[in-house]
Amino acid sequence: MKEESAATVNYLNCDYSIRSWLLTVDHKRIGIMYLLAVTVFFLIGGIMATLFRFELSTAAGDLVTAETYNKLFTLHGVVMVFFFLIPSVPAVLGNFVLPLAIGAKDVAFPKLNLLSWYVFMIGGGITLFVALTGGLDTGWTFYTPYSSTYATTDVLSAAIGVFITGFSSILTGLNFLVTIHKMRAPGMTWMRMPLFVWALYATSLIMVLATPVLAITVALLAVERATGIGIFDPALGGDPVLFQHMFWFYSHPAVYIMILPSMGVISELVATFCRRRIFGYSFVAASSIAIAVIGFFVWGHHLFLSTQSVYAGMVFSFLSFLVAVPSAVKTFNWTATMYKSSVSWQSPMLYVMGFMGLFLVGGLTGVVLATLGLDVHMHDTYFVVAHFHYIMVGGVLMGYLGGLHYWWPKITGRMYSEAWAKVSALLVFVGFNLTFMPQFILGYLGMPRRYYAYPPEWQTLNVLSSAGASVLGVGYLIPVIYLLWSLRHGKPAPANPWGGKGLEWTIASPPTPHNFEKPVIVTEGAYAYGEGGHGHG
Amino acid sequence: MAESRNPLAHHFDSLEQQYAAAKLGMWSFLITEVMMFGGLFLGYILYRCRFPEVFAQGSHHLDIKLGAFNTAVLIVSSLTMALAVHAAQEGRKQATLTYLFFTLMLGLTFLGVKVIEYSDKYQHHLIPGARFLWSEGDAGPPQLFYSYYFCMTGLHAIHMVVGAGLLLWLMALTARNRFSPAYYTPIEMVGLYWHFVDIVWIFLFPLLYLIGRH
Amino acid sequence: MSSPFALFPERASTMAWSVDALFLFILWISIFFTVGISAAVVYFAIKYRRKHDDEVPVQIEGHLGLEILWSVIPLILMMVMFFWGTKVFLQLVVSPADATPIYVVGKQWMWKIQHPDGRREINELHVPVGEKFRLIMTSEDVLHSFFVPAFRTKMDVVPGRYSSLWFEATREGVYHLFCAEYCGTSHSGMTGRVVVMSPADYAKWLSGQAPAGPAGGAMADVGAQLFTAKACNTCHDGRPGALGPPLAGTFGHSVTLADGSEVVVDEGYIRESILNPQAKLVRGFQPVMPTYKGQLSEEEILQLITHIKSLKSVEASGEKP
Amino acid sequence: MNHHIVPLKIYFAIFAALMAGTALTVWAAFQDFGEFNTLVAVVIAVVKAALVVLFFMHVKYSDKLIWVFASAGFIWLIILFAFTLMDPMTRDWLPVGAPLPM
Ligand code: HEA
Ligand code: HEA
Ligand code: HEC
Ligand code: CUA
Ligand SMILES: [Cu+2]
Repeated sequence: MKEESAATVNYLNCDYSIRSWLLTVDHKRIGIMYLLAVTVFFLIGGIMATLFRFELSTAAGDLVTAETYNKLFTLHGVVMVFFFLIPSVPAVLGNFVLPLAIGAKDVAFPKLNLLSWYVFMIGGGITLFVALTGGLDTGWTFYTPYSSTYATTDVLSAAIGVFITGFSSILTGLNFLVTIHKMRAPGMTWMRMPLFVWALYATSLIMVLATPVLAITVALLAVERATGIGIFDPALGGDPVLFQHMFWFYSHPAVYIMILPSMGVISELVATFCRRRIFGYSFVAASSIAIAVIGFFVWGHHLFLSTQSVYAGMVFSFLSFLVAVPSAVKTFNWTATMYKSSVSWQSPMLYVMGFMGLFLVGGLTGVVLATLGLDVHMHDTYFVVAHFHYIMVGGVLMGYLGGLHYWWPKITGRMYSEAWAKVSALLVFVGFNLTFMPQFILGYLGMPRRYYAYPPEWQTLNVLSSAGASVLGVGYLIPVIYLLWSLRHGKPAPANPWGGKGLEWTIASPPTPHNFEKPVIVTEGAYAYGEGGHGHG
Repeated sequence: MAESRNPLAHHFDSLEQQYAAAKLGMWSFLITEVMMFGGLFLGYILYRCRFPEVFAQGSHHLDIKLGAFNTAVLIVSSLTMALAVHAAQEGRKQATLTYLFFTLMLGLTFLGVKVIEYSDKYQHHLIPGARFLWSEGDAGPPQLFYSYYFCMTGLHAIHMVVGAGLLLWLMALTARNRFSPAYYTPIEMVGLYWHFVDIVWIFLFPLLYLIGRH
Repeated sequence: MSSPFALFPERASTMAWSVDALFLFILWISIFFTVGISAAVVYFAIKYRRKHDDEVPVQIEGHLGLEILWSVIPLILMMVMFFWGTKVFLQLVVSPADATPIYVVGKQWMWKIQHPDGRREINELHVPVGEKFRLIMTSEDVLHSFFVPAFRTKMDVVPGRYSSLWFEATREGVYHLFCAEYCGTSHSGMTGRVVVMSPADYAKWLSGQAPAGPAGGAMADVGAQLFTAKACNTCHDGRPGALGPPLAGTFGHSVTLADGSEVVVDEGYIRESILNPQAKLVRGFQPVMPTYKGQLSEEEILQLITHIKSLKSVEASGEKP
Repeated sequence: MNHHIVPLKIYFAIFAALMAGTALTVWAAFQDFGEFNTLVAVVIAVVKAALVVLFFMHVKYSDKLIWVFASAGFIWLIILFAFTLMDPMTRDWLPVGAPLPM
């Protein structure tokens, strides 16, 4: 397609008023509004992490008090999970790309989409309000009876904030499900869909099926907190472990809400930057669904030591291993896709390679934790902290950044500085490993998580970790700068800068308000690189 | 007949597609409702297995006649709701309005009875919390029963209130000729919702009111 | 206790090596896959690097045999992990019948340990080497978790329920005891030590012969050490908002009790406060101070009293006694 | 649009069945079926709910996708119940600790 002249009307320049943004029902604009919101939340969460990492660089607690420390990591967890990572890929990239990728004019329910953003902002606002009025010190897991009875912080408002935000997630999931079912362009069959769309479909299933349980769980917590009636209160015969079951029924599948969309992004990037249809397309697609479904049966691996029955522990451990198989399938297929392909070393591909390495470490240490005999020692130590940062920061965030770079020209119509992008990808990779690799060792040595002071012999490793966190922080700061810079000074982006095969690359960058000027008819599968040459390897 | 306003939104190709999307969306939403109430039922089941006698005693303080009456009220309202959809499908505006009105009245009746029941619990100090009084031994587990009783019926009642609002909205739209046999999607969707709320009560009634009566 | 560069904590129980062996097994498998796949990714990225812009590589659809291979091999490996892990787990959680019971109560933010013969310890657990013990644990308030890394064992401590954990120490030494389940402000202060002694030393300790501190220190100094060792300072740290009232400068002054009466702080009152703290409650404080009855010898109580007497508060120094 | 219009007869028949079901469950509550008391009540409720779903909510006349979605909700509910209750139900299979003092 031809490069569009600046005069063309696109979704960004069609109306400049604030009102036109705040009341927009255009999925692309809503995606951008999410982008702004989650970036702010990420910076808030990251600054908290930086603060408590500083605190941890000495063995004795001296920078902040224990109370403050507890509030910092709690809000770090809450903000990063509920307000950054869960909405990041689906609500930012998913919102922008999904309708384009299936040839639709918008999502099925555009007004609901906007409502979902407002719900998100209200929930986020309440949570930040809690941060300003004294904080929250329960840990992001809100375990009772500490949260319901003993905590003196504003658990009630925080629970309400999370409750409200849950609905944003539910609405997004519902919207995507219907969009994928009912809005595909003619010819876009299921087996022709890009893998990102498959991943979003699997994610949406989890959002719809799991999030309501979180909603009712925190609602009950709020009610117990506000009125003093007993729901989980052991003094009345209630069961604190019930709370944990209900919480993890959501929160384990929620970790797949985070990773699946990122895996979808990786599939897109591997295909484009290797110019290759993803090896074993149908297996990669099916594995997304498999992860979503099996992911519902493993939540008890967070309760191995909660005094859950030994039998339940064994069942949950077994199923946790099963859920690793589809992840393995994906990993191997991505690697195989690179074989005899044409690998471009552009920055999104660097993020892909970072993702692969870090996700592997994170996933494999997840398997370590799923092993009953080992979790006894590792549970609630820094080993767990390192595990989930490897997946959530090393995996999901890498995928998110990769995807953001990949679609940035489409979203903004500008190219960013490739050199800086490479520098930041490298910094993030190095800083990340420096931050979290020592934590595996600390964890195995026995350092419990959520500790603001620790025995002095662990200081060296902690200092390394804190140092890494600063490198990491710089690594994240650089993209913020050069991406903003590109808005004004970047080269105008062509319609298809990477040679991608998705429908989104067939239209102008940035797209027009209704996406497709001519009716779309799909005649071939995703990733139709190079005709001929259908060999077997 | 139908007003000039076009019910087809810009991003759909046909009314058929729009209807199918709405229906699937509504069902997805109902799934979330099932899971949300499910979380409540889960705790209820667990505690009921743990304290069967106490839960039976607790349920004996609930008025089975009022409960059965309310069940019947909701079933009738489900019927009138179904009839309202039926009338809308056939484009009979006046009948649609009448049935919606009956549904609304029945819903309000249900809520009225609930108010009577709640205030009775209040007078007998059966509201969990500091005022809770229980003469038959340890007051802990009975409080759990009443906590669940109020949370479950309370969440259900909130759904009824929302439903009543939706019915009013439908009546306003119907009166303004917004619907036709070609487009009555909102009525059908609210219908689905209303029936779902009825189903929840179909489970709540035996579980809360009818334990160990024999 | 361990060197700063250790990769493994000490192995001080019969289970420690079982856990480490399992860990090493999975670790090596993980390293194999991580290194293998990363190497493949980097190798492909270099080898098949795009040479010119309009390059079109051959298209490979997929390969069923490979898909099966790389699902089944990890699955088999993981089943080995599952069975091995479960075996170790059962050994860890099912305590042998001949283990001696020890009762543990967790509360914000201390471990209260009681031996069957009535001896109590706070945040400390003395055990002889080579004997099996079963900890029977519950909590007075929120969730806690009893964690001894050197023993590779841990178990949550839950209010309203007993949980248990067993171990047999194999090496003399002093080991970390942590609370591993987040339990509020001083979660990271809810630590202690497990002292594993030779049977002979243990017998000596049992008969109360073991010296409490460096022998021959001044009474107040020994008392000051005790004040920390017995966790008095976790509540009486003098900061606003602390659980217990500040003790500095109170000696010789009167305090108001919960029922409004006044009492002068003297030796007898302090003694009573330590052994039966609920008898006279200071106004504005919860009755949370644990009794130290049976854990402090008369000598130690005196040492504590001398220490408290020696504390001078800043404001009080100007006042008339 | 041509949607299936359910004959009024069916609506009234279902209504009658639901009312009968309500009477039945109240009657059953006063009978003693031993350990099956709860089961009887739940089965009656499930049948009533199924009638509402199939007829009042038109699932019987809807396409496959709606069937799948409607069932998914209930299947996932059962997953939630089964896998959570598995824990308390199997606590004494191999006790982690002594039983609760209650
Ligand atoms: C995006 C987030 C994410 C993801 C995807 C995962 C994925 C996995 N997680 Fe993780 N996890 C978290 C986020 C995540 N986790 C968080 C936040 C916590 C802590 C919560 C808290 O307490 O605060 C946690 C905690 C946690 C625990 C509890 C630890 C404890 O508290 O004691 C366990 C235990 O089983 C576990 C297991 C797993 C497993 C088995 C996977 C699997 O899905 C991983 C599968 C992937 C692979 C295995 C890699 C690819 C496979 C191959 C290359 C094949 C070769 C492999 C073999 C031969 C084994 N996780
Ligand atoms: C999506 C999730 C996510 C993300 C992205 C992160 C990001 C980071 N996390 Fe965190 N983390 C969690 C989710 C996440 N975390 C969760 C769920 C917990 C558990 C909470 C609980 O126990 O309840 C946790 C807990 C946790 C702990 C354990 C605390 C404890 O148990 O005591 C630690 C310790 O090191 C940590 C560190 C970090 C660091 C260094 C980063 C870094 O990646 C952050 C980097 C980002 C920035 C630094 C901001 C951007 C940069 C700038 C604004 C530039 C300026 C800054 C500098 C120059 C330094 N996190
Ligand atoms: C769990 C917290 C806690 C610990 C540990 C604790 N105390 Fe206390 N202490 C309190 C509280 C609360 C009070 C006030 C209420 C009361 O009298 O019971 C108190 C009161 C006292 C008093 C009376 C104070 C006054 O102003 O009159 C003395 C003396 C005292 N403690 C000494 C000690 C000594 C000595 C130790 C250690 C051997 C100790 N306490 C350990 C919480 C604690
Ligand atoms: Cu006790 Cu943490
Ligand atoms: Cu998990």
